[in-house]
Amino acid sequence: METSAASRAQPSPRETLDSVVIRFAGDSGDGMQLTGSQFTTATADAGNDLATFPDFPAEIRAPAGTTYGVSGFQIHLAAHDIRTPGDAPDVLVAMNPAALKVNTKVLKPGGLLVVNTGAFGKNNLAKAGYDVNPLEDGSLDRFRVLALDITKLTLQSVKGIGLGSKEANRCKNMWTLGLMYWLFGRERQSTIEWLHRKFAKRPLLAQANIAALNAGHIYGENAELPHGIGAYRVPAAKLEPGEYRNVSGNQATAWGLVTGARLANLEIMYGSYPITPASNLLHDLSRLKHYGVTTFQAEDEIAAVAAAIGASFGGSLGVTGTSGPGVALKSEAIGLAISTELPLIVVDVQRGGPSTGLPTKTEQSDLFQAVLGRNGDAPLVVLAAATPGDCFYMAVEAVRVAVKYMTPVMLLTDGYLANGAEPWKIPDLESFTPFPVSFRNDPEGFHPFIRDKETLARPWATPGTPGLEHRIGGLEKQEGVGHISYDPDNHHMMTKIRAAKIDRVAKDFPTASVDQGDARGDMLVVGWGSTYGAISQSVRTLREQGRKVSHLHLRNIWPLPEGLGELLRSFGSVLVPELNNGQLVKLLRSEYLVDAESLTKIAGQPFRISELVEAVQERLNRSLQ
Amino acid sequence: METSAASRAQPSPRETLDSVVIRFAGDSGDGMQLTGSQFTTATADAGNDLATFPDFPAEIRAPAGTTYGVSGFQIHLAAHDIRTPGDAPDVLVAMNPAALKVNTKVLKPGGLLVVNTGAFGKNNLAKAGYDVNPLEDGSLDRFRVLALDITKLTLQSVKGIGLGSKEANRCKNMWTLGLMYWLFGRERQSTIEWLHRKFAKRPLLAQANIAALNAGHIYGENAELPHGIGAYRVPAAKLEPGEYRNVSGNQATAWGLVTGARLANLEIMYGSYPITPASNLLHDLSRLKHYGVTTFQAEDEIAAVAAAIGASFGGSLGVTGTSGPGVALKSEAIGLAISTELPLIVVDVQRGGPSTGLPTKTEQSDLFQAVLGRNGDAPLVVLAAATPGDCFYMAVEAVRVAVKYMTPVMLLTDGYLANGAEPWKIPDLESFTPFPVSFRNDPEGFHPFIRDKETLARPWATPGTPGLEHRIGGLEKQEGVGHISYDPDNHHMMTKIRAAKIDRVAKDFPTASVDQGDARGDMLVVGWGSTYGAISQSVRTLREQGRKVSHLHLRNIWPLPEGLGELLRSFGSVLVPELNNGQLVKLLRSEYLVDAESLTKIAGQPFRISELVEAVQERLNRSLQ
Amino acid sequence: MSPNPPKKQYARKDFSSDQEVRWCPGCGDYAILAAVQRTLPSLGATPENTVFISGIGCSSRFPYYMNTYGFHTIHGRAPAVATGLKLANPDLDVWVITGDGDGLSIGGNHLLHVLRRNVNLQIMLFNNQIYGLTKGQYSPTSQVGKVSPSSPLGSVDQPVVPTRFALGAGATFVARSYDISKRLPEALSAARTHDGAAFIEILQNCPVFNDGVFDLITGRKTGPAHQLWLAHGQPMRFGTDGEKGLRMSPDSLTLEIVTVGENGITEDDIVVHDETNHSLAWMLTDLPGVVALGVLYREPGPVYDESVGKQRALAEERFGAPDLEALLRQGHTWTVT
Amino acid sequence: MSPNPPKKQYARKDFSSDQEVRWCPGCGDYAILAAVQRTLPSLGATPENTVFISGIGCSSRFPYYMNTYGFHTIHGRAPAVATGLKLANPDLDVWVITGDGDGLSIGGNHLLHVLRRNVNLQIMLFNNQIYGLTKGQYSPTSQVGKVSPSSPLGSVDQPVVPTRFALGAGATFVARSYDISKRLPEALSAARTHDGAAFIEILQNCPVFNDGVFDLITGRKTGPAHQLWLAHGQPMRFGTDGEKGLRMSPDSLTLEIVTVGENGITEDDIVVHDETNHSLAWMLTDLPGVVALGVLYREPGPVYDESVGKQRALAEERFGAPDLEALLRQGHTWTVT
Ligand SMILES: Cc1ncc(C[n+]2csc(CCOP(=O)(O)OP(=O)(O)O)c2C)c(N)n1
Ligand SMILES: Cc1ncc(C[n+]2csc(CCOP(=O)(O)OP(=O)(O)O)c2C)c(N)n1
Ligand code: SF4
Ligand code: SF4
Ligand SMILES: [Mg+2]
Ligand SMILES: [Mg+2]
Repeated sequence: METSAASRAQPSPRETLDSVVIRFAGDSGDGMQLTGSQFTTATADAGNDLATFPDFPAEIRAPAGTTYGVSGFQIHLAAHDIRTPGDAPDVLVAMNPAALKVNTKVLKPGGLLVVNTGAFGKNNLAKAGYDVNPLEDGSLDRFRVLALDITKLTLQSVKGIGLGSKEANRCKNMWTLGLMYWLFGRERQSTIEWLHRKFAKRPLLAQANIAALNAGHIYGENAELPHGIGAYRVPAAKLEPGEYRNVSGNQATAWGLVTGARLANLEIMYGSYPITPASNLLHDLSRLKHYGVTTFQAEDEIAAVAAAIGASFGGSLGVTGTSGPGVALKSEAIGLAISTELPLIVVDVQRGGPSTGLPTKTEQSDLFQAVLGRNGDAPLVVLAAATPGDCFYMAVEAVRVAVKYMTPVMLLTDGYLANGAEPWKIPDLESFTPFPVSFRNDPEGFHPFIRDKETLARPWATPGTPGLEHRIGGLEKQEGVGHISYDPDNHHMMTKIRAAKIDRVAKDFPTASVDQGDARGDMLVVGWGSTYGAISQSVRTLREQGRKVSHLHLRNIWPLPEGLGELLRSFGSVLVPELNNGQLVKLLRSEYLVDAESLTKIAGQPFRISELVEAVQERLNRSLQ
Repeated sequence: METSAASRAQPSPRETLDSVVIRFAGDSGDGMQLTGSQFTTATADAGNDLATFPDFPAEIRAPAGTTYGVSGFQIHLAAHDIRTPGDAPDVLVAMNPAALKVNTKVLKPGGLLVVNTGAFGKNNLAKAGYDVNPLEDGSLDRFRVLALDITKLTLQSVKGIGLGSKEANRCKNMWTLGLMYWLFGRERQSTIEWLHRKFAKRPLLAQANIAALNAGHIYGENAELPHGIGAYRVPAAKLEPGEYRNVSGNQATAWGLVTGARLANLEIMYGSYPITPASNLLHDLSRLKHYGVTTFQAEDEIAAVAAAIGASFGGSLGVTGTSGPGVALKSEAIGLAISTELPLIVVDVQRGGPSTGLPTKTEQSDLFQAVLGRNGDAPLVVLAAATPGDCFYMAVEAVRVAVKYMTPVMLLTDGYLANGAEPWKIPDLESFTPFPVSFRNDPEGFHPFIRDKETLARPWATPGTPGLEHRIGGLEKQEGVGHISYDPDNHHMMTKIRAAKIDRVAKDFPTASVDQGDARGDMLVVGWGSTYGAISQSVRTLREQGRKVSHLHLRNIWPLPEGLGELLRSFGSVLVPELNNGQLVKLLRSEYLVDAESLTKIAGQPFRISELVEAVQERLNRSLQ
Repeated sequence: MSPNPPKKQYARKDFSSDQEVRWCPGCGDYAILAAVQRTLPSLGATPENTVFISGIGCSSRFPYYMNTYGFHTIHGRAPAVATGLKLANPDLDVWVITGDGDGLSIGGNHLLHVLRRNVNLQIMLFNNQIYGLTKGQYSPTSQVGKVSPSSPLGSVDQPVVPTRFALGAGATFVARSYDISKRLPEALSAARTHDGAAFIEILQNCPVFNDGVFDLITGRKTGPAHQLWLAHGQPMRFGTDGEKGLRMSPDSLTLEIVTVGENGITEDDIVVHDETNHSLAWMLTDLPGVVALGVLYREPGPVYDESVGKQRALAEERFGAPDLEALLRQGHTWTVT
Repeated sequence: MSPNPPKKQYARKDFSSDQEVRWCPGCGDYAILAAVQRTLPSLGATPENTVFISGIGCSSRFPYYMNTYGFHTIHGRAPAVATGLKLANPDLDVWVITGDGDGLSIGGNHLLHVLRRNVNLQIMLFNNQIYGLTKGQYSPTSQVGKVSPSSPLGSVDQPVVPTRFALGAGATFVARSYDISKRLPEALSAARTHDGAAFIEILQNCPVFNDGVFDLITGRKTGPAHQLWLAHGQPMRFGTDGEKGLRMSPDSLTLEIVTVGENGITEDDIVVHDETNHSLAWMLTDLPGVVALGVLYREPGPVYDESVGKQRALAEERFGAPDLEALLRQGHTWTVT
């Protein structure tokens, strides 16, 4: 924990911390995700800046007590603004041996370890692969251990309410939450209200969970905590004033699509086939039917995108969401949308590949597929969101570009953004300028491929409009009239026009500029997508160390923003950290002939700030020698 | 026609030509493809070097007499070695107005035009879009026109044999062929034998066609040909001695696969779904069952590649062939083969894109898709054939690499190679070193992902082998044992290993070297695939003009051959002509940071030599200023 | 108001586009095209509200020749594209044109699901038992033994029976006709008036790659003896003089061909067609010696696009008017000052 | 000779892999796995010649738990992968494991074609009427109205009936059973002994996302009244005391539930099961009030992989031994000296 100089003087009553990283870990059945999100809410109410990262097991319900059944939730809260869920936790709550086993390697030396001894029976120890009880063999000496029989304490706290032992046992997480609330001085109120809502139909459960919550809190107040373990306070951060909420990337994407469609004055037809980690998009949108959203759970990804294309032909905004393997299946149909020049949005919530890969882990390895993965010369627009909240803005932008240029747009997010939540300043919807679509309805001189001079977009003429009857398809079309054309020169021209139309979108994007630091220096760190937080935090650290390092984060992957080449050349070196084996870096090298270096991490996990800081330092030092 | 200095002196009896380009054009029903291939055979027998290019209508059977129903066949024959079917024809045979309409723009001024006036009735003229008969309005004055009523002459020639008028009429093409044989001094014998074989069951037809053939020939001998039109001779070319045949790219690919499988001591399971221009591969292989080939016409491309993967799992060589749209559909499954590290060959006979595009036209626009078009970091080997005959060698190479490294290999050809035929020196099969596969059968210490130190290939252990029972799949695997692994570091390592295995293949390829010219100079022209002939011919021309230009042709697209970077840097400039909007050029730029320039032609047609020569001259002159 | 108000009465030419028809001479597709162009006006269709959506194949060139809205999509995906279009605009009159390869080979899955969902479309499957556009390979409906470029020794694949597949998929309307049949328009109008997915198999001759496979059925001479025209509520009679009929043998549950008047068989022995009888339709899909034509099965069920619409309406009335501001604030929010 | 010669007699453990089974506690998949591991030895199967090929889904994790060869492929494609494997090595005993989503949603087309081709495989479709692995969205077999994360107001899709789909596809063997049934092994061995594609629908409970959908059928108390166990040549009797049976009403061609002994109904009125009767099987796919279990249809037909093999043999005898030199010289060649 970063202890602020100020507070170091006198430890009690509450030691002040600038920031702390806490991880709740337990069995899938222990309700760690709920515990985490409740702690998040209370922390938000306390005015801290925060970032969270849930970490589910790959199996739906892995057998209890196993290491691969461990479910974790990490929260980073601070008195200043932060960008990531943090690297190594300062505090670890381990509800069973498996949770301890999986997480001890990451807990900081000297970190606080809260364990439920009640779950450390032979059986669980064995399942976790412990021969001897780690609480007894001194292997945890490097931590400050708070070992409590939370199970027993919980059962006592709910005794008399008349729950079955199974249900009583389930209150463990609330007891623990109560204790953590006391340790970090959070308010219980919001959780108590939430419990009343959640168990409105089962008041006994509400009562019991609240009793456990309070019991845990009281335990903290009264119990003699071992030396070195006290209560803490993390002062409120100075955040931009405004109304805030927590938002996950998928939620933000769904809301951004709906907002974009509203600005375009269109309805949405979302065609999708469930796939981790994109399924929530389908779930969220299926609850927004009254916002002009139709969701279609298709038989497969091909049908999903095909239906979206059919809907766009019909005058709705066709959207399809999936993950890498689904995009692969859609690629032929995406080519049809490119050839027929219909608006279409493809959301790719990236996950670990190749093939089925690591479905529940995050990765950025679909960039090549997004930009180049189709038969023929088939250019489209590719955008990438940088944070969970940014998914909202990028989704709106995707809609704007798709309808203005009559083109498919691929929006890249990933599992980390999709599931990770961050406090998000609710945007002022008034501040968005609407971009209502005007469908063609005048038959006078109409041809389906006569283009707008400025955007090169063709007219959007939808079935049902008298006098505009026309046919489109995937065969090459004669520029203008749009009839099938086998003419060699026409094909050459059309290919160039399709490319030119996409290039032109760059003029519609903000020109390239650094997100942090100066426009020239020793090193430019170029990132895209979910690495934003880690890169910006580490560049900040590096600059505090006096390094001439800047951070540029690309939201427009294709076409690349104007002025990017000059910027890259204004730095001694360019480093491109990616959660893949080096993809954006190849585009930058080929476009600008700059010797950009790749930094890869393909571990299904975000970069740690320390990793990035060290990587940059090491390179800068090298270049100094 | 290039008239050799020697022969210019006295025109008759036969004027000697170094080379001539002839195009036969007529209605789909006129049998122009047969006529062309017969002329090709006779020309091969005459010892000329030659190259041919058929040019079918997009429709199966377009209505007779229409311009889009015109079928053409171009042959380039010479007394020296040549590489392309030639640019503009010197001689055009037009069997009807539509054929004339479509081809007059390409015929060289002063060229010889043979027209069948019998087909120039009102009706046909109208269908071809002629208001006035071009034979009468002087619009053809720039050509040497030989206008004959071939229809009438043919009917006379077969009178008495007792054919129906329809069948008699069908002999037109043989009459014309006879005349062309006389004009260019070819022997009729091989065609006569062929007619006997073809119509073995219908002797009357054989007799009639032969009569027509002879009549055409006799007509040439006796008739008073208009001034300026005489007989020619094209002396034999000095070709490498050996046994030759004509071969098309698809044929050569099929034979190469069979030969490769034989060298690997494997059977082939070819799974495919028909698609132009790849269907012939399926057709050819389905006739080779007795060569250990099983063909499976699947329900779609996904099933085709999936079946091929299943067959490879079972110990056969799984092969699948298709064109661009099919590759798009296969991309998810190709990822599975990459992840499970099974041998697989994917043949992509490229055609015009995007989407359905121009199915019957050639293009090179699937290179990006081949190298980068999959979800996740999914590297494989990509090879490209340079000529129809080269398809044989590249197919053998594809088999060798796939089984040695346990990896999918993508073999790129295109519609031009697939259908174009060239004289091909039949290879000496003894000269190929066999590479028999040794399947794993020793259970001792077996694990499915323990790798060969040198190649990084995993063992090939097939169902049916006692003691080697194991499971594979698309989820990430633990290096060595191959169990499902969600371990972050393992995934990072496996991703790096998959990439390293493919990179390593480069050591197994010949290092980069120029195909023509010096290893340094003013400009290196880098090509790949079917542009070989055009580039090499034009570079030869340029070098004859004293230009310091060299030609390098890539057969190994991924990984790129070693030493390529140095070579590129040894030239003042690098030009990359491609039949796409610039794809290989981007790979070269990003890999080697050389400012390679792109020259694109996306017209569904091969480069003309003159185009390339001018493009290079223009650039070199520019750089001189 | 729109510049050219929809005409009261349309004629065939109003449905014919200016594009030159490019099928092979003698192709059965010409007759089907003519039938559709002739029939649509009589059904009160309008060019602007009619859409033809096809995949890839000779048959799938169809939309180019109709002066309506049209979409020549990609191979096998037309049913999915059409589903999306109907969800975007249920008022359109949407026809799917597909072939035995497009609809039953690469597109089989989409056909299955569009039929089970019962999307309100007309689906015309041109069955020529061959891949025409790719020059004659055998198709999933080709008979065993079919010699083709990809089956030089004859196909060994068991063919799929399109109408049987459709019933198995849960189709609510299944009909069969053939390219040059005078009665094709009947089938078209029956399909159009059906609420839900109407599947019509149309036997179509491909003179170039599969000439005459249906001659026995469609031939002027042989036809009457091989065509059983179904009429709801009518006994199943056929034959040159209508002398033949189908009798049910209840134990073997099969329909056998009998001759009325011969060995004691009377009109009463002949099965009466009931379009709503699922099991009867199943037996009619593949009869020995005779082909059932007309409507095999028709039993309206819930229509997908309607149900989706109803559910949206329900959501609107249950959750009220859309309010983006509220949406972004649902759940827990807090204010930083 | 191979280091460990195949054992004479195998036991259940020989078919169990060392991998920890990772389905949710209480998942019906456990029972199916146990049944397969118990049954295979008794059928004379050997681990080395047995292959399990699956797609993606909870059910598709199955191969990892079998100590045989196994391939966990990609979503929906297992039937195609299995077809290729059988073509490469027809001697293998290949089982396809799929789910209602894997086999009938994304994989419907491959299932159609593997069934119509009649490839010699056993296909076990685990039908839990839900997408388990992706956390509970409704599937193509979910009942209308199913509330799920992707259908908050209830699904409006008409479900497909797997056995009906299979018959429509031309399947030669169609059976139905359920996860915890004692008689599941019967179905497995019947499937294995069938030459050709044997399709088994296995009703499977997903306690986490679709708990109890089959309780009425599989429940100890309610079961007997809702399970009709079919036996070839036996009357279709069921019920707690076998008092009920199915009677055919010939005109409506439907099977109605009757009680033997009540109002004059005798054993003779009860339909006798005939596995080879296609129309009867069709009626049995979806009965009101009772579920037909066991073998609905079994009628061997030409087997795809065998026919392919025969044709290759034919080619070999007709065209003789392979001769690459000759192949490269077929047609016209010439010599340059
Ligand atoms: C993805 C893809 N695969 C294959 C093809 C090639 N292809 C075009 S049409 C066709 C089959 C056509 O048969 P059918 O649907 O029966 O139509 P028909 O031509 O007989 O009318 C095939 C295989 C394609 N265009 N796209
Ligand atoms: C191409 C692709 N699309 C989607 C998915 C996500 N996915 C995995 S399993 C599954 C459905 C599983 O349902 P089912 O086949 O019924 O199996 P169950 O889990 O119910 O046993 C889906 C949609 C995927 N893995 N790959
Ligand atoms: S190939 Fe056959 S189906 Fe296609 S257009 Fe020609 S005749 Fe018709
Ligand atoms: S989610 Fe359902 S089907 Fe999947 S393992 Fe769990 S209980 Fe079984
Ligand atoms: Mg067809
Ligand atoms: Mg399921």
